Amino acid sequence: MVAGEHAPSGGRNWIKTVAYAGLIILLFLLPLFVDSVYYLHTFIITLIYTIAACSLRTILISGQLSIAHAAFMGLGAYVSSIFARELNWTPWLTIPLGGVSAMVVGVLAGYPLTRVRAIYFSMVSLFVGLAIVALMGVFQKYTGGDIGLIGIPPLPSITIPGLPTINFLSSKIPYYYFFLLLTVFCLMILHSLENSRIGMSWKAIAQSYLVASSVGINEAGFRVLALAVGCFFAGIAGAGYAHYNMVLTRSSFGFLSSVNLLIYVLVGGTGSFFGPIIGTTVLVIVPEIFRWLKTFAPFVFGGIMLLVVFFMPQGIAGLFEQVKTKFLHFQERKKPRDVS
Amino acid sequence: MISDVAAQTVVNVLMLSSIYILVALGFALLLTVLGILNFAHAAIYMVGGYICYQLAVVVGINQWASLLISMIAVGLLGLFLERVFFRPFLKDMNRIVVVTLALIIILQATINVTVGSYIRRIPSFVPGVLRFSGVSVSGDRLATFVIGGVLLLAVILFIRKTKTGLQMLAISQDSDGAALQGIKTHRIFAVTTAIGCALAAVAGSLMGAILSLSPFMGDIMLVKAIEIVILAGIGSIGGVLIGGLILGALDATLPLFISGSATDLTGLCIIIILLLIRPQGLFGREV
Amino acid sequence: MFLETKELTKNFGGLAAVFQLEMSVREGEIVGLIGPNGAGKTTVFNLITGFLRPSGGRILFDGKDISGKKPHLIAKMGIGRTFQLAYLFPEFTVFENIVTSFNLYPKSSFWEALFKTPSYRRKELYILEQAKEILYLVGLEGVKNVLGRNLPHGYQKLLTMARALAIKPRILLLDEPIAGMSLEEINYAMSVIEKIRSQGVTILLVEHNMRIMTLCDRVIVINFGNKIAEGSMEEVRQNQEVMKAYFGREDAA
Amino acid sequence: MKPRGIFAIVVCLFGALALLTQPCLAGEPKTLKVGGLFCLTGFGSSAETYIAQGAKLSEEWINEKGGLTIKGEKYKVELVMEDMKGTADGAVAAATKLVYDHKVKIVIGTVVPFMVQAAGSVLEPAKVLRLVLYNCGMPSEYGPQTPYMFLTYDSTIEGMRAALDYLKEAYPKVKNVAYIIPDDGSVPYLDKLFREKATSMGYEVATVGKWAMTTQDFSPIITKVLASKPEAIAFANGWPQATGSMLKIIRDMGFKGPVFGCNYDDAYQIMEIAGKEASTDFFIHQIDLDSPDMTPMIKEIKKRAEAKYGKAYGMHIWGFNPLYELKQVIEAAQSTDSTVLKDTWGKMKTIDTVYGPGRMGGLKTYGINHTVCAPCPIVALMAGKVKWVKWVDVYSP
Repeated sequence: MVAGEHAPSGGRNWIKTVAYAGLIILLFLLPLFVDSVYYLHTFIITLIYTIAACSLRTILISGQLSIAHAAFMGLGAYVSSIFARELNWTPWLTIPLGGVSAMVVGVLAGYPLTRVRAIYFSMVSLFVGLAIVALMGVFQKYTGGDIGLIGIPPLPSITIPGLPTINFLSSKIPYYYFFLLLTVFCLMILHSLENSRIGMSWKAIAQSYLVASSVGINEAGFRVLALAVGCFFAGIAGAGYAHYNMVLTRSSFGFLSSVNLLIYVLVGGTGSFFGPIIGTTVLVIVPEIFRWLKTFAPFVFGGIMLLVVFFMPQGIAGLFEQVKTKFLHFQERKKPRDVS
Repeated sequence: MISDVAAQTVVNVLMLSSIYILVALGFALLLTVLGILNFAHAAIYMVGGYICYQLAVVVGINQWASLLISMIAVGLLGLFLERVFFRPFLKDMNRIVVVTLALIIILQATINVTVGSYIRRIPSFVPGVLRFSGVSVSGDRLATFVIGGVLLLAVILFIRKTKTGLQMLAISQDSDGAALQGIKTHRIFAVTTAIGCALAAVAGSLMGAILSLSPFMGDIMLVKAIEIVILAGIGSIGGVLIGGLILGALDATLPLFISGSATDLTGLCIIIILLLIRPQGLFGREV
Repeated sequence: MFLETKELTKNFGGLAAVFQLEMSVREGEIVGLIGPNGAGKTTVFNLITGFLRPSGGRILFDGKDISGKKPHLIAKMGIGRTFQLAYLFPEFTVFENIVTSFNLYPKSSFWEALFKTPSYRRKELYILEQAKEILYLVGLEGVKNVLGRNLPHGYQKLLTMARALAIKPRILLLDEPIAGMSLEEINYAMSVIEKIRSQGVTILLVEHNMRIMTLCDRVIVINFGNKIAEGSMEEVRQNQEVMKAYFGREDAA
Repeated sequence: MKPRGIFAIVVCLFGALALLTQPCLAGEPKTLKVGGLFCLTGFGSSAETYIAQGAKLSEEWINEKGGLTIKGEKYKVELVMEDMKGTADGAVAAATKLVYDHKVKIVIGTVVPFMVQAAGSVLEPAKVLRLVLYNCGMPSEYGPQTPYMFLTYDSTIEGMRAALDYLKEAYPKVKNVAYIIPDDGSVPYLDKLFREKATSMGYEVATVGKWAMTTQDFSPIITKVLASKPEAIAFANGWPQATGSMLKIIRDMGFKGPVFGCNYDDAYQIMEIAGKEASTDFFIHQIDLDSPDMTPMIKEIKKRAEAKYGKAYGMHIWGFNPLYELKQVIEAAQSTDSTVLKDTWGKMKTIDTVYGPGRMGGLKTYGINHTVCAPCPIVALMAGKVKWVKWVDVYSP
């Protein structure tokens, strides 16, 4: 047993593992059932934003509600595409580079940001995000400014001896598998971190930074670590997005986009690791289904948000917990009370 | 003519600051008393502008009267919003964020569907331009300057001098304590939201005359309002004056020296540095 | 001297909360720090544990100057503390509260935690053992899986003590450990404090409830941030200055 | 009633509304699907809603005339519109939906430059014929690398040329011009083109004022521009909010000289935003729907728009134009294959537009001759009235 994994009993864990494996296998088989390239595109976008939303939650569980996350995503995207475009580096190298650069900026911004907490942190982070986006506008020679950057190279084809060459330009299926693998990889790391001593320290800081530092948790250090991890994966997601979308505009990473990411996390539920995954899936895919509503389509997005707020206080992921508790209560009530 | 430019810039700073102050005032009020970041302020501001436009241009009644009606209508909308959307979630920061953001989306879409997104402008409230020795101010801006100043003063006096205002102040300091003292917090919250929304309607109507009306007119103003309130310090209404002046000064003078996107960056960097020196804002309480 | 303050001063905007305080604690003893409301007791605690920066003077722990260090570094040196209000991690269970507090011994690196290496698992197992021991020590094993926020007040206070023990402190600073407890709970808490001391932990405590002073080897009385008396409980009780501080009259009994 | 209850009722109402308005999926056997990419919500929707309406009118017009005849077979045109939601991501999603879900091979639409680029990143590799309404002259946006893109009407660069020609004619005393442009990445290209044209005509460029995209109040930038003492002021690509606001501030600050816009923009809207007092000595690339000097086609569209939407806007005409051109191209090529259409159109020397006869050009300016250069209408705002000026013949070599 490891810290953070005490509560559930052994049998449940086994069922959980099978469920996860089944879900992942289902996701791997998905392209067989979906022949619409457009829906595949939507799934790919969902995967990318899932990475970003989960990494945002990593920052969130350390008590830092950042409104700059899309900007860090954009940072990774632009760094990766600029290196790939101008210096002809391979995207396999520039995608991690995009992550690292977002992480470096996250750490540089993070140290001064540890001076502020709670809502003040959110507000200063908002300005940091805006400043990063403004920076993209200043270096428009490389970023293309608001008009956007095009000519970003796609992922290069992979040749594995004995297997047919995987060409990323041929269809969206290789991209889907690439992003599925990337998402599973990133989420595994984030999950592992959250369920370790580090994750517990993050949650401890969020609950009471005073108590946390009284037991020797380095508040500033762990907060910057959370930012570093979160920004790294945001950068990775952004860089992957750049090489998939092959066009970038800085308006995709502004205030409203950061807020959107936050909505994904909050609607999904902050209490569970799966919250942002569910939130992103619902909020990306459902509005796409209702695309035909045209000008009425925003009501769907807004409606989902209100539904969640009114009926699911812990987000969509919290709904399962809610149902479970209600069910348990029901069972308990049915049981005859002990007479003692 | 450097002196002309300088004089005009001073006027620009004052006028822009008064615009910002007017927009941020209602936002600051809600943040102070209810303790919520009402992102929907931007959308309410837009709705206020549209109501004023519909009354003044489509229905064709007196402009100042339509401004007044818009104020009242949006104030009532505020009562509704407070009752249905804010009150159940006041203690839950995360849910209030989602609710107010959802309201933006829904209000924007409502205006887009009903009125359409054609860009409009409310005719000038005060037509004409005031000119003196190379400096000029349009009547609308002057009116905004006066109205903004009067409203700021009125809000401060209201809070300091009236019973309701003092109760607001008490709630802003300690809402649970105030409730224990027998203050009907929900009534105060409702009144505050109504006033905040009415202020947004005034701002929206005047901006509809100075700039233009579109369903998305609030998006950038929202960021400006947040900047001002944070600079001023959460919980300080008087600080909005200084916050607005600083932001107005930055936005009105930087474009003279730096061009294009770099102005944004410079302004933001200055604000970030100010906030890192004083995280609680210039007039905020100690963190 | 084990822990001592030299001319320790803290000003809050011109107002001195602590003024040139000289006090010392020897290894192994239980010292009570008392004084009327607003005398600056909690400020002294916050200064020692690094939550406040002293305006002047020095704090020496085991011969090393620790004044102005960050709280987590001071915790690392072996100074544990509890808070006046029962601060805890409300969303963690009692057991998790204690497990989380094991941050210093043994320490795991980022990569160990990420990959859950065998050494990390070994350390975690060791921590679980230790945490269980602490649970038994303070007698919280019965409420092990209760969330912190659902815990009754008396248990919360005990939990804060248990948590402070997790950093393997050499000295424990207890801020009003029995405030708000029932008589039964007080007796139990005092027995726990005795047990902790018997394990060789020095204790410095602040308390209004004089009942606990029977535990103390020595009492230090401060008022307006300055020491006015020191000695055994009986000695202090006779002190005129103390009478004056507490009751405002010299002839009060 | 509890807030939850009220909210539940509202949700139910919307749900019912959504179900009622669901479009019926009718599939006629012989239809040519044409995609339409417009912003119906979000940034740009203020103009593009009306452009989309214009495109809808053109669809109806073609079908009323009996559709398209290709190799003896009659085709009806079906316009499938997707909302770009005012973002680049939305443009990519909408384009992907059109190409892979609706399987269209021809797309009309995209106006805002960044969405032109974003949609192009999907449409070009899929070899989809793209009829774009506007661009700002960036080489990355439009050039040899975008063989399937056609610019259906005069854009910023043509508008700028026409406007400077007209300036020379109407205000011969003007010696220097200031240029105001959004700092959106297009500055280096447009600035260069403007300087070239202006200096070749003997003008001096007083200053180039760049404004950040987040600008709310234009007073500072106008103060700066006016300090350089220009005799005329030009706006590059902009939108009515910006153009109208700037015109108002320029007049408020006492500038008396001519002011003009280079892009196709709604003069009525600009006048509404600038106010009647400020709307003087201003001219822009636009038609005047009330003028008798309009082409028969414009008059026809005006009638149709008024019948269907109550009021006609210049944007309706603009949105009508692409399908009008496409009809001719398809009939000339006798095919619906995008590559054949592209080759045929590329070889055409002239094409009729709703604005009058158009010539194909742009090889020298953009590197590809896919630009339809049609007569450029100029409308002036004089003393608070919209005044028709004239058609200026403009050609991008």
